[in-house]
Formats: sequence, C-alpha cells, structure tokens
Amino acid sequence: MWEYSDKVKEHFLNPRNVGVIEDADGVGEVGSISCGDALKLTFKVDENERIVDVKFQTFGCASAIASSSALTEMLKGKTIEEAEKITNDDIANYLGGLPKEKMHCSVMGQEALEKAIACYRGKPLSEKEGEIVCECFGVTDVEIRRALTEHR
Amino acid sequence: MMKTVYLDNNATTAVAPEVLEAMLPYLKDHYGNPSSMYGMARRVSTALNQARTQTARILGASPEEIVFTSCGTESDNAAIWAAIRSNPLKRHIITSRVEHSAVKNLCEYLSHNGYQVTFVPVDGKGRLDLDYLYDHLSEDTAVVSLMWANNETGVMFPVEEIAREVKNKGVVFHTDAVQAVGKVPMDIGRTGIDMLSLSGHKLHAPKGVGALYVRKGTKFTPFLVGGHQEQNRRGGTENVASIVALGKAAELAGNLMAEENTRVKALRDRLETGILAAVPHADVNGDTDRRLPNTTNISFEFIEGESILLMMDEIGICASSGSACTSGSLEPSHVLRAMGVPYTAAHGSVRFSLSVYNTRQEIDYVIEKLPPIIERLRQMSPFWKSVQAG
Amino acid sequence: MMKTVYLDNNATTAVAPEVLEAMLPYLKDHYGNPSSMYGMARRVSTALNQARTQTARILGASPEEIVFTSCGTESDNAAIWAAIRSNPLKRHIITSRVEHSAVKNLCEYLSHNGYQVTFVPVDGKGRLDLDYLYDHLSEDTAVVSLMWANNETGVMFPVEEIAREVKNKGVVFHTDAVQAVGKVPMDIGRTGIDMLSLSGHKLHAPKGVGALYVRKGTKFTPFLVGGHQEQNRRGGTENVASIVALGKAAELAGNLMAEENTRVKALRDRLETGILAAVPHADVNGDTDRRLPNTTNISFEFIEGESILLMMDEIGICASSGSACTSGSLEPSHVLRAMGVPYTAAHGSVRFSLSVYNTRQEIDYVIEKLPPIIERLRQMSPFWKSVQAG
Ligand SMILES: Cc1ncc(COP(=O)(O)O)c(C=O)c1O
Ligand SMILES: Cc1ncc(COP(=O)(O)O)c(C=O)c1O
Ligand code: FES
Ligand code: FES
Repeated sequence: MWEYSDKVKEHFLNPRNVGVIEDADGVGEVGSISCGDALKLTFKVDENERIVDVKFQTFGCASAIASSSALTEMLKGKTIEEAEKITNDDIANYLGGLPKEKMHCSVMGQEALEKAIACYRGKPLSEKEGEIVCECFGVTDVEIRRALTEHR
Repeated sequence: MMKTVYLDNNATTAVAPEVLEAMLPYLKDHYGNPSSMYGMARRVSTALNQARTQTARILGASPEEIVFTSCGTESDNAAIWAAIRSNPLKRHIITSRVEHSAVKNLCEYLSHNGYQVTFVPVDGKGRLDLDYLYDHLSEDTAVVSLMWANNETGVMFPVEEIAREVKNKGVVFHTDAVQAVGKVPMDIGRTGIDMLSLSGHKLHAPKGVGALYVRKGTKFTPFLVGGHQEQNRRGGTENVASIVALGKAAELAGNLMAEENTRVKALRDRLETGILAAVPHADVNGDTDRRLPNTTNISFEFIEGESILLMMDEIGICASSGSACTSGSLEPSHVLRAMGVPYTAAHGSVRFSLSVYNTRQEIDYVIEKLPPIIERLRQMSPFWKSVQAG
Repeated sequence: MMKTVYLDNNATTAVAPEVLEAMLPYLKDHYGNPSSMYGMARRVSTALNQARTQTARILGASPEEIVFTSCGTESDNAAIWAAIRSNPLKRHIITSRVEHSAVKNLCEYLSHNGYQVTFVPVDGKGRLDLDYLYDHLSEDTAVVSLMWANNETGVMFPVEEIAREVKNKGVVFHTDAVQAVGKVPMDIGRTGIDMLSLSGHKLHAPKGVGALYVRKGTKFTPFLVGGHQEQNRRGGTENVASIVALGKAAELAGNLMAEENTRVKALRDRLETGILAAVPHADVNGDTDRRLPNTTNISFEFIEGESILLMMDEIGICASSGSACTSGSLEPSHVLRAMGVPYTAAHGSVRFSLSVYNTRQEIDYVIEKLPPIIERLRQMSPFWKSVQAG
C-alpha cells in the first residue's frame, strides 16, 4: 500500500484552490483521461507579474490531488519568475515527500505550470528537443533522461 | 473509534472466531510433526485428515483428492505445471484474458518459454467467448485453465459446461475457484473438472493456506518437490494449524452457503441499487445475471479509484479498486480493459465485496456516505466540468 | 498424564508463547490484506516490514534481501529454480549426497530433465569431499547448493569457505540453512552466499512459513508466479500472522543463541555421554567436532529404529529415526547410507534434537529410561544373540 505523509493526506482531504478561473491570465492543461491522470491549472497575476489567484482541477490519485493543491499554495504570491523555478521535487518536498511510485503525479504539476506560464507569455511551448515518448504528457526522451540525472 | 465497514472480502476475509478456536490447539500443545512416530504426532495427523474431509466435502470431492498448499497462487501454479509436465509433448495452453495474476502471469511466462498460449477474450459484460475457446482447442492443448468466478467483477464462467466439452477432447481442465468456493454450490465429482484451486483467506480461514483438488486418476507431478507429504504431491512440513483452520472454514462456509445466496445477496443488491439511484454516471461492470452473490463492481465516471478509496477510508469504509493484488500498479485493471470498459469509467471503478458478517446498517451507512464523496471528487475533476457544461 | 520429553526439535518445534502472542492480533482484528489502500491494511504492512527486519537481522542481511515463503522446502525449490532459470545456458548443478529431500529430490528431478547433477560424497563422519566439489565446478555450473547443517546428524559443512571459492568462479551459491539458523551465528553479508533458505517451524514459529535470503544484485526469477507481493519475487497473499511470528521467532532466536550454544549444548553432551556410557554397541553418527549444538544421532546396533521410537513414546520421550520427512519409508536414511554407516547400525539410529525448552531433569530421565529399552529390544533380536554368543 502507498505510504502517504500526513501533509499529503491533509491536502488530499482538504484541497486548496479547487476550480477554474474563468478570465485567467495563464492556463495549463496536461495529461488525458486515458492515462489516468490529468491536471488543469489556471492563474491570475497582478501588474507586477505576481500570482494573486490560482486554481486547479485534477483527475488522478490522492497524490495528484495533493500535489496540485500544494502547488497552488506554493504559487500564491510568487512572481512568474519565481514560479518558473518550482520543480516537481519542490512540490514533493513541500508535501513531506511522496512514495517513489507516485513521483510522476507531482511531475504533472510542474508540467502544467510550465504550460500555464508559456500560455501567459503568449507563446506556445517551444518545440521540444528530442522525441516524444509519452503521448499523454508529451514527455520526451530528453526530459526523461534529465529527470533521471536530476534524481540521482 | 469509528467502526469499520469492511466491504473488501474478495481481497481477504476476517478469520471466523470458530476457525481461530479450532486452530489454536495446533499453535500450542499439539505442535508435533504429523510425519513423526509418536503419540503426540498422531493427534496432529488425525486433525489433518479431518480437515481434508471437511475441505473435500464443500467441493463434493473425496479426501484423497485434496492437496493442501500455501495459497491460491500456489494451487494455480501447481495445477498448470502439473498439467504441462504430465503432458510433455503438448505445447499449447488455453486460458482467458481476465484471469487472476496467478494464472495470467504464469501463462505469460510460459508463452515466452516454449508454450503457445491462447487468451480467450470476453465481451463487454465479462462473458467468455465460448466459440473462440472451442475453436482453439486442439490435439496440442495440454491444459485449459479458466476461473470459476472473477475476483474483480464476480462474473462467473460456465466452467462445468466448458469442462464437459474440454474433457470430451481429452484435455486437462483446471479452474481457479478461489472466489467461488463457499459461495457457489459444487459437486465436483460429477463435473469434468480435473483440478480446482481454492484459498483459505477468501473464506474466513487465515492467509497462507490453500488447496488444490486433483481428480482421482489425473496425472500429477509435484510443484513443490521435497518430502513425502500430501501423498507425495507437495513437499514441505504441513502448515498444520492453518490446514485445520481451512477445514473448519470450509465446514462453516458449507453451512452458510444458503445465507450467502439470500441475505448477503440481498444486501449486495441493496447497496448497488442505492448507489446507482443516488449517483449519476455510475455503472455496474460485468454480467449481473451470472455473478457471485457478494460482489458488485461500480464505475464512477470522471474520477479516479484511489481517491475514492482513500476518502472512503476516512469514514471507515474498506473497498478496493481493481484487484488488491495488482493495486501496486498504476494501470487500470486488465479485467476491465479486457471487457472494453472505457478509460473514463475503468479508472474510477470500485469493487464492493460483502460477507456474512455485513449488516444492513453498514450497507445503509455506505449508501448515505458515498454519494457526497463522489460529488466532491467530481467537483475537482476537469472532465466532470466539461460533462456538466456540455 | 505423563509429561512429554520432546527431543525432536529438528523435526519441528513448539511455537514459543511470545511468538503466538505476537501473531494473534493478525488472526483477529488485523486481518487486512497488506496490499490494500485503507488504514487497516497499513498496520498490517507495517508489521510485515518489521518481521522482515527481524528476520534479516538474525542473518546479518538487509530487509530487502528477505523473501517470505511458505516453508523451507519452498525456499529450497525457489532458490534452485531461480538460479537455473536466471542462467539458462548453464546445465550443471552441484549438491551433496546428504541434502534434505527438498534439495535432493528436486535435483534428481532436474537430472532427468536436461540437467547434469553432481552429488558430492561425504566421508564416514559426514564431512564433505571438498576436492571432489572443486574438481567438478565448471563454466557450465549454474548453482552449487549445499546445506549449512545436516538435519539428521547436525554435521555442518564449511559453507562460508566453500561460498568464497564458488563465488570466485562466478557461480551462484545457495545454502539450505533450515537447521542452522538460530543456532549458528551468521553474518551473511560478509560471505559469498547468494541465497539461503530457512524455515519458521524449526525455530519456534509455526509450520508453514519460511524465508529465502536473496543477496542484493543476485539474478532472480520467481518460483511462485502471481501478484506483486514480496517485491515481485513471490506471488500470493502474504501469510501475515505467520510472517509476524517468524519475525518474532528470529528475534528470540537471536537472543537465545548464546544459551543454545552453552546450556543446550551441555545438555546434549550430557545426554550423549550418559547414553554411550550405559549402552554398549552404541555410536554417534557424524563429525562431533563440527556439529549443531542441539543434535546427536546415535546408532544402537542390532535393533530397529521404529521399535525404539515406539517404546520411548510409551514413556513420553519423543525423538526420531532418520529424518521425519522420510520416516514414511522403510529405507534407512540416505544420509547414513552416504556416510557408509553399516546397515546393522543405520537401521537402529535415533536422532535426539534439543531446544532451549529442555531441562536437565528431562535429560536425566532419558538417560535413566533409555538403556533398559535398548536392552529389551536387543533381547528380542537374533543378531544380538549371535554377538553375545560370538
Ligand atoms: C535441512 C532441511 N531442509 C529443508 C527442510 C524443509 O523445511 P519445511 O519442512 O519447512 O519445508 C527441513 C525440514 O523439514 C530440513 O531439515
Ligand atoms: C481468483 C483468484 N485467484 C487466485 C488468487 C490468489 O490467492 P492467494 O492470494 O491465496 O495466493 C486470488 C486472490 O488473491 C483470486 O481472487
Ligand atoms: S495521478 Fe496517476 S498515479 Fe497519481
Ligand atoms: S519389519 Fe516391518 S518395516 Fe521392516
């Protein structure tokens, strides 16, 4: 059975910032229902590019829901520049860790955030380097290799 | 503390108090090795014989046809290996696409090791494609292994009918009846079934004991090779206390079979009807006409099973999503995929499996508490929103 | 009622009261399936982890290196199959002529199914012919399987030394340590041993649970194929209560190892010396210099083991003749035959195996009561008469 930290459980049972911001400045969607995981992230910024509101919707397991909730909490009050630096490890750490089988659930958060920021900046995500390996997330082999080295 | 409503009896069951009582002497004073020469061991071997008779009775078998094993998985492995090792020239195996991993993974292993394996498909309700099965039966088929009842959906295959056909072709027939024993009346002697697997912990005996029925005259080669135990069919010092427990559990299950098929079935139906009435976009998976009396598998569209389970756990309800044995994997269950259940539904499937220990109050508690959980999770789901909007 | 003097601990042992107490909660309220998603299952999976740590500790292994099984026989079978399936091009196996039937019968089966098996001989004291072993080690050897301590004589092979040599040749080394664990201090991590079998019921856990140590990095293929349990190394719902029991028993055995090697050893020596002093034509079988602390195997010439056992049973003494697992057969034990023990002596061999539960009073009772029994049986024996006359 998966071992979840108290913080994961707490975010899962009482998720923050559930929903969609209708007139959002940034929108990021990743995943698909066939994969079993999907996340939609929307945010609003003020004139200083500071995130003032952020909401999510997640189809996924407890750690996907908790990761999304944690991400929104982490994002509030950050500038876009600061937000950009958030990695899936940061999300997992914020939650007191995730079971290793469930790390990919937090990756979804990072990916959605990247997309939402790209959307905010008005440009589609630049053509990715490498070959797309996972269709659902548009994950490339280069990204997988990078993730592997980062996690050594 | 909150009382637990345990609706996961297809994963494992509570040990019946009568069963625990029956086994305890063999964990205390009567610890002798049944193969030994002294008086103390005699009482132990008598107890084994009694358990063998009790276990045989629930199947309609003879005591000598029972080989005790360590679990359902071992029984399944032993049956398939025995069949192929006893028929070394035949290189073909038939099974279904919805077997438990004990049969499925072994057959997949064999398919990479010199065997050709036919995985018979099922339809949307989990019913076996019999024509496909019979078309593939050949001179080269060493064994047909098909489950009696599916652990995830409760759907039953017509194994008695199939066994007759298979027997006519001179092919060995094995059935994984781990979920069926104790719920379905059996008179195995009158069927064409050559081997049958059962597992104690699905019928209120402890985990870690099972049995394999081997019809008199069926060629057999032991899977666990060692001492002379179990009439040379399974090496290893006998798990005495648990075997005694299995015997007692089989006896109890025989006595409770009627209740299982009336009161428990009615509770299951009440649960199913209650949930479907209260929750939109929820569907039962599998053939409701030919199903175990204690099982219902319901898909809640647009949300994911693990979240449902954990939310239910918070209020003391135990159930499962997919099969417990495979819940370590992130894939939706191979059973629901074989049935063609759409992903939107397969991911959000929950299995409720009852036992004679469940009460009407418990069921009503679930009917009251589950719908708001589903609603809450759907509020978080991106897909739900689009359905609502659409 | 007469008190029983139980001197057959190599056949099986009494469940320690502390062990029973540790396992009982898992036969009662904590019956959840450890793979399940709810809180009730979490306590169960935590208990499994603890048992894994306890079991690892007595070997000097890491918890991830422990695979729980259903018995010593399964551990032995699993180890040998894993070794040969993981090294499919190698077709040679080395074992000894005095292994337990779990290894011996499997190796004999394999010798008729495509494998060449070398059965290394032993000398008159049961010591392994090391030169013979090393001479037969080759590029084609898939596995060397040798027992740590013999169940009938208690004689120990120098497995740590052998493992080093075998490892140097890149060959997998397995040891059946069913009789050695808990009696011999081990630090397996520092040896060349790749796999090690143990069985719970030899160390005061119940029958029907065992473990296989698999060194990190050793190639492994599961023997029992099924679900994801035991990190994909052994399918089948875990025998939770018995695994918890095994963990507790391993912990206790660790604590009692010193007593085993002092007080129990002294009792064994007292018994042996006492019997040999009182009974003529009686001899110890096996190397007394390198032997388990709890075992003595004594041959009483000119009479037959079963008669001795039954006469002892009448006065409450439990022991065995040959190994319990093979006592269903009338042949003298293959172990004594391999040692070249003459038939006149082999037939009348009795194994006494002690445990920490034995007392000095019990031993003195045996020393007092056994000689007249031997004498009485010899009076009935035609051979004895001719010796006396001769
Ligand atoms: C040396 C040895 N190996 C293996 C076994 C088999 O153990 P189990 O009876 O638990 O299968 C035994 C005992 O029976 C034994 O003494
Ligand atoms: C249909 C079926 N077959 C086999 C098994 C395996 O039984 P065990 O867990 O006792 O090995 C199970 C349960 O896990 C099952 O539901
Ligand atoms: S979202 Fe799929 S496993 Fe977490
Ligand atoms: S005399 Fe009866 S077994 Fe040998």
